[in-house]
Amino acid sequence: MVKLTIDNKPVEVAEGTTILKAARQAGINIPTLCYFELDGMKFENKPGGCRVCVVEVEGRKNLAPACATDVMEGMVVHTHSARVINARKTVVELILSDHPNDCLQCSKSGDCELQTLAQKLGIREIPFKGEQSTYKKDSTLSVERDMDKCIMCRRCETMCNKIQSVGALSAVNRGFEAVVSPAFDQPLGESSCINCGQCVQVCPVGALSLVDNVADVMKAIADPTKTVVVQTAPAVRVALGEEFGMEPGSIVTGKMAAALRRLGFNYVFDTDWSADLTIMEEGTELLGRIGKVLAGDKTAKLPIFTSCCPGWVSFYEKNFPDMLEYPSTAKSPQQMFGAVAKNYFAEKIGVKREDMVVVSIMPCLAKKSEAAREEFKVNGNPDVDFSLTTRELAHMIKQCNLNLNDMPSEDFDSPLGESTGAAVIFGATGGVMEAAVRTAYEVFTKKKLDNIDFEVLRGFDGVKTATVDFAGTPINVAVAYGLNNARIIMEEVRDGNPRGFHAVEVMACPGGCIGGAGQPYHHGDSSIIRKRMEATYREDAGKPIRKSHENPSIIAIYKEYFGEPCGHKSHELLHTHYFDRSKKIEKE
Amino acid sequence: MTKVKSLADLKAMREKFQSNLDVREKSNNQEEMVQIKVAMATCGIASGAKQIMEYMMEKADAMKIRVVFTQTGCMGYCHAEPTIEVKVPGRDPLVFGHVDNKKADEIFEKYILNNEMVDGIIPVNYEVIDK
Amino acid sequence: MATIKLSESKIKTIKDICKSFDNKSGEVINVLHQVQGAFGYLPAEVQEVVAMELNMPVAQVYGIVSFYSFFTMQPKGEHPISICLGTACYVRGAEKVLDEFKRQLNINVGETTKDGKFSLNCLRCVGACGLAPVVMVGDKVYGRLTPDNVKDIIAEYNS
Amino acid sequence: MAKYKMHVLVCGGTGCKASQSAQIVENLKAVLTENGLQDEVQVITTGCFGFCEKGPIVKMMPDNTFYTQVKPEDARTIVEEHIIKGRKVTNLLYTDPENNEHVSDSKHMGFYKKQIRIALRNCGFIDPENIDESISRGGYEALGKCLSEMKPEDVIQEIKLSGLRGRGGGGFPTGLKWEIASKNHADQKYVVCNADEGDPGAFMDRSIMEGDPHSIIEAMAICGYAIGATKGLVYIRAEYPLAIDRLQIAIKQAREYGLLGQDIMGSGFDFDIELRYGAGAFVCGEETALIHSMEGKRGEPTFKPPFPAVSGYLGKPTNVNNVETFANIPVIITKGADWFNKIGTEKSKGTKVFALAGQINNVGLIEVPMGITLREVIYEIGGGIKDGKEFKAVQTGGPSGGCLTKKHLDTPIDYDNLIAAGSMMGSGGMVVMDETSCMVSIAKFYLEFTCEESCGKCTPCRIGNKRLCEMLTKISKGNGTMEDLYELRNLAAVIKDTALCGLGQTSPNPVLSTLDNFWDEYVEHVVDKKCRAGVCKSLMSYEIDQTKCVGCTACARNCPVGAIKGEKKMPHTIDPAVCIKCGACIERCKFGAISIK
Repeated sequence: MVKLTIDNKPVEVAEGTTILKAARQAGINIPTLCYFELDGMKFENKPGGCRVCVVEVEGRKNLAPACATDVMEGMVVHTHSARVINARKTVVELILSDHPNDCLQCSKSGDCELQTLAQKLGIREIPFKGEQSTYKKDSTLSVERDMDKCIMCRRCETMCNKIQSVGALSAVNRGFEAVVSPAFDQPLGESSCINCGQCVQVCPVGALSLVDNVADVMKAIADPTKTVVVQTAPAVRVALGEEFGMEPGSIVTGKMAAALRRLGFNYVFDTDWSADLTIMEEGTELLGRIGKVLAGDKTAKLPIFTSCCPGWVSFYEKNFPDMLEYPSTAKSPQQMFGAVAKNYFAEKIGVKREDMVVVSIMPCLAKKSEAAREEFKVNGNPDVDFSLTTRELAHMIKQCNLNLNDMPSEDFDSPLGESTGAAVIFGATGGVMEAAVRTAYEVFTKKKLDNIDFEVLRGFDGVKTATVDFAGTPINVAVAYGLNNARIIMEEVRDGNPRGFHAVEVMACPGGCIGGAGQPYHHGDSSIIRKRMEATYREDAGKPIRKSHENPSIIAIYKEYFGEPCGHKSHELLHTHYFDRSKKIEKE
Repeated sequence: MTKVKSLADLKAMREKFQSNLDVREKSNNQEEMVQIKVAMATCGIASGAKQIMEYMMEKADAMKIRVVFTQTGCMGYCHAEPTIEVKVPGRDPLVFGHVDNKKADEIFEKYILNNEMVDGIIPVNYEVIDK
Repeated sequence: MATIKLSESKIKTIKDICKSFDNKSGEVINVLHQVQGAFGYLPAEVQEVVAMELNMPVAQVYGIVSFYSFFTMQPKGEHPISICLGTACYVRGAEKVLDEFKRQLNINVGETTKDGKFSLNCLRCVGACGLAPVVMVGDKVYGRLTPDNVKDIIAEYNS
Repeated sequence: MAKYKMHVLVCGGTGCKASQSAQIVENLKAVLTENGLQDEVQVITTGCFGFCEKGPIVKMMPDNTFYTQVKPEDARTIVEEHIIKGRKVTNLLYTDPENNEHVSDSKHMGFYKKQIRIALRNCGFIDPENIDESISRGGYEALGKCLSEMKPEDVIQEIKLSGLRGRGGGGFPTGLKWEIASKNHADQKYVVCNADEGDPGAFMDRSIMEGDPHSIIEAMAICGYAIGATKGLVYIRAEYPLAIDRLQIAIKQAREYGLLGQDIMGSGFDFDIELRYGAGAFVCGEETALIHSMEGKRGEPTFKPPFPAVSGYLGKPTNVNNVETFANIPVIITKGADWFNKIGTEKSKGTKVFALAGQINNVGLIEVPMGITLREVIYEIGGGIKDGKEFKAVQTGGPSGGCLTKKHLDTPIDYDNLIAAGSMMGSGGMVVMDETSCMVSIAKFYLEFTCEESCGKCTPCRIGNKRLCEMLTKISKGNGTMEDLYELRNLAAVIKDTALCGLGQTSPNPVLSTLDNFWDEYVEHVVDKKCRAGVCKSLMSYEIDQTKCVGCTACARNCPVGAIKGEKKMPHTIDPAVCIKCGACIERCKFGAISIK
């Protein structure tokens, strides 16, 4: 242990602690800007670049960055001396001198860390006038970039490279011209970006933001010729409440359904329903492949990778074009829902495909790009018309003068609204695998599963592995979040799958969809993601039915429409195929 | 290729190469050394100045006397070629005429080592070349 | 993602260079030095191939190329003119010489003349401060220059 | 082997090579062969003699004649006159500016009198491409001594006792640095030589590598032995092709002799060296940035600690020293710490190499004992200010340093005194300025450099220096206010206090030191809208003295914008609205009729 004094307070902390953390332990909050950490998720960004967290350490010539300076025995630290405050203010003034003054229109206003900091320091004017950086605005289907606002905190770069290993973004140029950008300042859409949007989730300012589709949805609702159907993803219900001042981890399923109805959606359905459907298809596909491999069929590939996460799907299409037979061909729950809605349900209620608008509420930015994929369109009409994020839904609710807190609790509509606990846990890392095991086990062994809580598949480890005994047949499964973790497993599989995995779940975002880029900003507070996870498993535990194959509405639709999982009809509507989207060199 | 296998090896090597650099090393502190200027104009060369210079260089090496040898142009004593000027630290320069191997030996053994006079000194009535 | 087009021989050159460094991404700066040595500059397609060979994101390669002033994405003129703006040259009037080059060639720093003959660049100290101000045309060094000499230097390469 | 009676040393440093010294060598050899003297006279290309102002230099041995500004066509005269006839070629001799007398021996030249050459001991004396010449000057003996007679801790102790401090800028005690690296245990450690000399106007490291590459190799091996490293890396600027060549040759020769490689001199110690190339980033002189660059990344510095001695190249303990620091090591080992620490001042031992440049008579490379005064350097070694103008300031330490004035002329030069005076030692650039230098422009020059070279990682350097530079531009354009001057000082102080790396922290020094020492000149720019040096174009107007102008029309013909009007043989006038203040007219006027107001 190390003893030191911070602002005249004696503090004792473990060796190797930074001044920043020591101060926080002592209840002193030193402001930061570039610093970002997701505790327990191995995400750390501390380039020591912004210099906002500088403090005075007695006996040192220069001010020290609290985020990057380790404590030392007997250290005497001042976090708010005149020298520190002057330096900190000057540094923020410098940042503001190269930042547009358009807070009123900025999508990040109210959630912006720079704005908060400027307020905290009481900055009222900027003494420095000079050149401002200007860059081309750029947008993919999911992510908007306005680099004029970039403050070079490098969080996005760290996320894109270290955590996701996507490598779309890098710091480029140097000095005043330095900025984070794709290669050759090309549009992000032409880079290796997979639209996971985690760069947006960690951006402290409005430099990176989402493509806002609220107006499109409002327009569809206002159009009397359209039947607007909405589906809500599992992870939304455990996070939406935060936008309305509720405690993280609040479950707002019923209130959300009520709010959606009041917003004017004609049918309020649940993506959880199609998550159960996904388990039926994916589980059956898994058992089928295992059967084929056991029978010596060389064309069948194991392990099967989940394909629910669109960021992950783009990732392997771009990086592992030689391994496209590995992932499950099952569509994601969003797309399964869209396909069922625009075929089965439209037919059922007698609405033409073109007159139905399917809206999804997702914790995700990549879902926007997924919905726009050509293979998910019929004659140019997409199965899912608009994908909104949790944050957009919150804005929409606020825009319409509603307050989620005041909503009664209502149920989803039928028939695409009924779901099980297995579907709920899709929102957390390991959830899809657990749901699949619950079903696959019973289908494979024809026995009832006694304990359906697979604790080993839960929690925040980036990679989890387990062997499940399918009545004598050991099934090896792995769960990963963060695409760099996924990359390591893919490379391992390419090298012969030494650990003999049968099934692998991959989610791009930290902690799974609950940490998705479309969720309320967590500003680096990982306890928020933890609470969302706890809520997820709480919701599962409270459900009367917790296995997908026991969902009566799912049983009914197979009986009525699909016949059997992985059958002809389901292949037509519920399965997809993958494309080689890697970069190619062509000889001229 | 010869490898240096020890410090002794290296020192031996230095010894071996050192003579190559002698000319330069000496030039750095010529005031403290015996300087011998050999007149090497046409007449000097014709009467064997080159050979006498080489002989004296070997002699100096053999006697382990540090000598700076330089060539100069004609000193104006064409009648007495080969001529050399010898400057021993602390003494005035002397010019010797008709130098042959035997005379050279004498200059080294008697004049340079023991400051004994040797025949053949040409009276100092020449102009210093360096001016 | 996009398709990159490049001639077969160029692809081979890049691949050979990368291979000589065992395709290690840590050697990217050495690789870029050699590739630029071979082509004179580092256009986007070339960087793409380097990135692919070294198995690293092209954004990072570009991040490096755009960081170091020695690397350029612009083809240089047949006779690249580099004006030393080191302190010694600066205080001895290098800026005036630079202005004269700009005027005579009608281009700015970093540009190449329309006929591709000359390009103009600044550099910091070639270490010939005794000759300040100094200009390099290709590998040839011109020292103790005044604006009056500029015309003659250009003429030397224009004939 | 032929025994040469005479050696002709020709400077092959970059400066002299630029003035055709290679051609001189070729011509000398040709004329010698013509006269049958090829076995009598040896022509050697050496490293830099230092006296670049008077280059190319040719030195005749053993009679120690020093020829200056030799041209290729002088080769014949040198051979026929000096070598054959023994007559000195007087018009190639250095002329003492004091008394206009020819000086033939460098020892009697003011430029060399006060110098002590330790780091440069072999520069301009040996053929750097021949390891035998290095060995015959005692090369590798210090390494041999370390390996056979000293324990690693003895070596470190000797360096510590010598008081040697890093010559790259910061002045950190070298022995201490080695000790820290030696105490961090790891399976692999690295010795790195920082040869990314980037200060504009500094070229001492280049000269050492070009003139005496073996001393660097030897010192790196000694360091490797002391700290327990078997791998050495030289991070060298790609802009130094000659130095790269010579180092490569030297490394190859050392390997052939077994002085690099495995089991060096039978001691069981292994050491080898690789080269890594810089790519034009000044910030890579900072050791953490340098390490990132060697790893193939953007050369951005990281916060210290951890120091490279703990976690450096590839995360392993790494000791980084600059070229000049290494060049001192072998001498300290052979002659002993006690010999070394008698040179210099109490806290700064030994000598320092400076690149003397600017408005001074003797531009060149000098090595002087610590504690020498600026006056001695500028007037005795440097030969005073060019064209008899008045000394105004001397800038030391490059972009990290500051401008010192007349009042500092008698300050003994060492690390601490320079810092106290608001400048720093830096790597050894020393640029002398006369009254024609505007101090606002000089500060702006350095800030422009810093802005261009800033890595962009931290706010104070990325945006702060940009704003400083913009304020200086505003002032030099005559738009500055007194508030700007105060804000300039505050911002500079905050940058110094908060920037991430040593370069950022020192980057405001040129501004702060000029504000301190030339406050009046700043005020003049702001209040009187005047630039006394006549450098800031916006503050000048050109006028033709009607009484002096004879109407020769030279100015009007040379004006690029046609701003000058007047009849032939009648006094001309300048239209200030059109004039772009390029100065072309002044240079053309033979009658001194045009002046800047």
